Amino acid sequence: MTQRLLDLAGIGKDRLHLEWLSSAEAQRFADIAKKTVDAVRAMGPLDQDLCSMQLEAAQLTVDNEAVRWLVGKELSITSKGDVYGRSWDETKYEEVLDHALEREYHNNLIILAMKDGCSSVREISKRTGIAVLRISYLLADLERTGRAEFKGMTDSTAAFAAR
Amino acid sequence: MNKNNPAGSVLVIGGGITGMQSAIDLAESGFYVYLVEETSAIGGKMAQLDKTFPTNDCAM
Amino acid sequence: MDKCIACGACTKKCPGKKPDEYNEGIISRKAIYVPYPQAVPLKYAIDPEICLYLQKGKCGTCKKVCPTGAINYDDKEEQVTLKVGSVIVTAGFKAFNPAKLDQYQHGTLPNVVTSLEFERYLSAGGPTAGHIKRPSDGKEPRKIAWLQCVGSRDINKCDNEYCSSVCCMYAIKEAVIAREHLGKDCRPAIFFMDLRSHGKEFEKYYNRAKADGVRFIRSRVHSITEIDQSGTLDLRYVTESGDIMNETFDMVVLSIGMEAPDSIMDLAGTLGIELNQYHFVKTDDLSPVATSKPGIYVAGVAQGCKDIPQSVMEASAAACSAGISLARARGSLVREKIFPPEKQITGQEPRIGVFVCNCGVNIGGIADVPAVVEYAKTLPGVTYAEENLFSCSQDTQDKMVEVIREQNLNRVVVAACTPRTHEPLFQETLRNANLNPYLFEMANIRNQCTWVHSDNKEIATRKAKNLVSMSVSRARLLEAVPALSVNVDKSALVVGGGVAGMTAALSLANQGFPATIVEKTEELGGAARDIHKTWQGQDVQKFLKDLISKVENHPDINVMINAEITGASGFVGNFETMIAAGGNTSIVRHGATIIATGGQASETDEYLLGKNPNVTRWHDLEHNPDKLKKAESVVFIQCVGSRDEKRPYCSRICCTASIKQAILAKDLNPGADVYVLYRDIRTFGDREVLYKEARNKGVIFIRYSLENKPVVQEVEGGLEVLVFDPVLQKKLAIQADLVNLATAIVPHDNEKLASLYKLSMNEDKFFMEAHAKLRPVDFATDGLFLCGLAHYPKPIEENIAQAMAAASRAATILSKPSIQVSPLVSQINAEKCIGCGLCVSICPFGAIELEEIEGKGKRAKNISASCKGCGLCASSCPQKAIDMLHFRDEQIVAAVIAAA
Amino acid sequence: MAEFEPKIVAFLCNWCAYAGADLAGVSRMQYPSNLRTVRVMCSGRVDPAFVVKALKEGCDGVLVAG
Repeated sequence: MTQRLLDLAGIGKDRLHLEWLSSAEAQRFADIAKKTVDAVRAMGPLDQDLCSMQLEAAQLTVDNEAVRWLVGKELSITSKGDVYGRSWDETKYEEVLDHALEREYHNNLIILAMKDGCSSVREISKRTGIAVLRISYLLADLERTGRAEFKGMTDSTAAFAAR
Repeated sequence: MNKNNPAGSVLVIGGGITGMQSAIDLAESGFYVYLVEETSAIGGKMAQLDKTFPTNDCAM
Repeated sequence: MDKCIACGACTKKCPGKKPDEYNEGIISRKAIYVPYPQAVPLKYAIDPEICLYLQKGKCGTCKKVCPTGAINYDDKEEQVTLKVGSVIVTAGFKAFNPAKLDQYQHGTLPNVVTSLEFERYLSAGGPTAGHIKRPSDGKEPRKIAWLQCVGSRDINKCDNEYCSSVCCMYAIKEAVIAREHLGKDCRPAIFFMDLRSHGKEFEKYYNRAKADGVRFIRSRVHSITEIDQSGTLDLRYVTESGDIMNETFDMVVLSIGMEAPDSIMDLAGTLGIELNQYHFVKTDDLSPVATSKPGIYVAGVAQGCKDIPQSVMEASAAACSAGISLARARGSLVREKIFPPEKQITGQEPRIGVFVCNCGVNIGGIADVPAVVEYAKTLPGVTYAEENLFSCSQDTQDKMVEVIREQNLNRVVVAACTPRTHEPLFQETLRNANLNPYLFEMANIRNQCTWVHSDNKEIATRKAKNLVSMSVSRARLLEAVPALSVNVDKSALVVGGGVAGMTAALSLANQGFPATIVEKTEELGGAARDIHKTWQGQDVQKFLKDLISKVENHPDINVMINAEITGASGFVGNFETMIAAGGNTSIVRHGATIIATGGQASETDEYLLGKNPNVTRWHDLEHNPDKLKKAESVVFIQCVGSRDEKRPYCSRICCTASIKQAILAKDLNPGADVYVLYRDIRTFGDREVLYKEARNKGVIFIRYSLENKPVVQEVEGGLEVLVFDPVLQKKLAIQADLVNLATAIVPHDNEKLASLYKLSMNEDKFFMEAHAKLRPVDFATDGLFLCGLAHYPKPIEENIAQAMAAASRAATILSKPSIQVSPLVSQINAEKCIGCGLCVSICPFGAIELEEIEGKGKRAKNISASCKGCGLCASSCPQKAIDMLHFRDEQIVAAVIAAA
Repeated sequence: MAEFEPKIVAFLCNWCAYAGADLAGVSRMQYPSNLRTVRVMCSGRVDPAFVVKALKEGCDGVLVAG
């Protein structure tokens, strides 16, 4: 899930490596260390100021209660079925998780962009790289949940601000 | 040393996996254990094995 | 000896050389040596046979080189007399030396190796660091052959007529692991007579190996010849259909069997215990770990060929027997270690002491230790920093205690080797210096820094500094964690009143721990009621009667029949179980629980069972042997319902039982024809004698395969059994007036019990033990133990041994007034917790439960005794309401920040 | 600047990966020194927040090994 998030944030999932090894596989540990270092070196340094906002948004997403719920419940729901007795297979469940993850991440990114002073959908899109259509769709959602508010029209462009 | 007040200690001859397990169980149950091993280290034949069946985890 | 810190300086310079027994002589070792890097005790020993100084008074370089002056040449052997209450013989075994078998030419052909040598080639710590190379030319072998029964089941070239019972399994393991190392083009083949994968999960392992491309050839190889100078070998063997085959292999592994060790002969003499004809220690089936002399017990392969799980079970059983005979003297010679009072440090400013270790040259030779010490002094919170040559040596430990007191330190960081081995040592030093042991942090600057970056000193030093700063920033936030101990209710509950349950209860009661037996049916005895004789002919019914009478008249055993468990709660040392018996429910408090719910022969509708009176099951014959007397022609069919897709496991006792009855049939009526239709005869260990005896008496063994099973049909005048005989390559029709089926052994329905005690079961519904080899009678959750058929089908002597083992494991808890439990457990912040229960479902150890708090609804509560401190709950809690003591979120994050 | 040296935080499970790393040390296997190990009792202990926090604090990569 975290790797998927790093991709979304444009940081790239290869910056996070997940490995499993037994306590006797010393050689394998050395190879994994080398492989990880080479992979990350190939990606170059993580430019802090370029993606500090993305990282901040990722942090908020990972702390979000709904996302943590979805991850926590995955095992029990895919094995025993949900409260309505429907059974879920893993791929279907992962799709729902990815979708929720993406939405939450983009919401956080938009809020941060607005806090950064952008107000119009076009400015937010330029700052965050998210498609304009997607932003306006999510902004409506954010307004409804009171995390953003419509500030009125300034020369034919709508202005929004984070609450 | 007669039957009704035995010494509270046990001599375990052989420091392989079996000897070690007996020693651990006895020590944990409050008996003093003398573990006697022929060679210069305990571990017995199992220490020479790479992996063990059926789980394939390492013998060491 | 306690000065040696195993740095290895001496062995580098030592000139003496000798074939290394640990590596089966493949490589050589020095005169001063440690058998392997992980040896315990990790101390170097001098081999007097090849040490130049001890032999000719020359050399002595090791004394010059040794940094701690640990070499003492005149350390002579000394006689020590010990007064002990009991003796346990666990002398193990000697691997068979195949030199006698000249047809395999081990020793002359380089590419013929023994299985132990192959183990050394396989292991990462071995001579070739795990890369399998042909001894002749060092190339990687493509085709490897394993030859089974080398030195076992063989009476012409050696006198080991018994089966060593483990070689089939380790051959499969070595083949599978070899394929892992060498990749998919490696072609392993195993030449065997009967494939004996009879233990728990062994059959599945065998099936997986077959599916993974390991070839199994049912034939005994006649001879091996070398066909080219690169060492490739040609094997000559006869297939079952009778044609002679030659096949070339790059390497041949001899699956050598086990023999009694040489030292056993005089050991038995001095101890006065009897050996059997194979020089293993003689025991009888119904007291499997007792030798011929009271007070002396035996366990493991010294008693007979067996695998590691069975040896470990017998080890605990022997410990239990010793425990029973010495119960009165329990705790008399054991010294309790008392620590000085602990100083309270809450609220004090962190005063951190950093001790950087040189570890001789291991760290000091690579990292600039003085620079690391200077750097440590600059870190916030550090009030004292020093360098030591060997921090783990006893004198430095004592010096550290004084420094902690003088400098009034309240946190300690040691930068040295790995906490996995040395953390307890330093924690004890802290306790000696009035500090809580958890105000301590280790920086691993040896195994994970200087040793692995030894080519670049500058980088290693910089990394060492960084690791120290990470540890210091974490140490700053460490807090005292009070020790956690739980008092123990000194009684046990045994579920199941069969032989296993009764033996366990009796073993505990005889050590002074009262036991309650819960039996579902109305009488004790379980499956043993169907057995009349053990495989060595001992009377089981008499044993069962006096076992039942001992249990019923024992003052400390409370038997509850027609009883059912309805509820269970609590944790190790403090269990509470609700039992419904005879209409009323009673609550039993106990410190340990032993599950012995047993098993039974399964029903089947195959082979006309139940439709024809002359088709019986094994225990029907035990009850009325006269059926055998009248029969002129008897057919035994093995593996009925075992080793198939529905039940991919072997029930272990059927081969021995059927062959024993076949012999009885022949004795009662020598003229009768007796047939045994089998898939693999699995008379493992000394039971092989029965198989030979049956063949000598003319019992006819016909092998069938799962694909074309035999067919039993009714014809006038009796039954007819149709079976294809692979040797004659013909279909046979046998007229039989009695067909006996060896049906699979299945566990009773344990579903309810499993959910009550949160126990896991494997897919065949047998209970899953904590670890197949090292904790075969424990459950994953502490305080719960397992024995009998509920674990896996097994003969009666193994049942008894496992029951005593379970009792011994339980005694390790019940013998203590209170037990220390790791205090590194989860801590729940009640304000943040909303009682969602996610942590309860995630926790693998059932160590969190929801507790009703009035006015606030449910809140999570930690059961500290069962909590293993893994932290899954903390990282998955949506409210971040759970934190782990000693591994708090902010402590981990502090280390991460210091790393960046 | 010489070739870029990434800084990587490694969360190693005490029983498996950390023990494997120790054994790599005992066998003197060399591997790049960019890893900074944080020992945890189980890889399950690693909260995704730690991973993001590490990247925010300036690490270039994270390894979680159980």
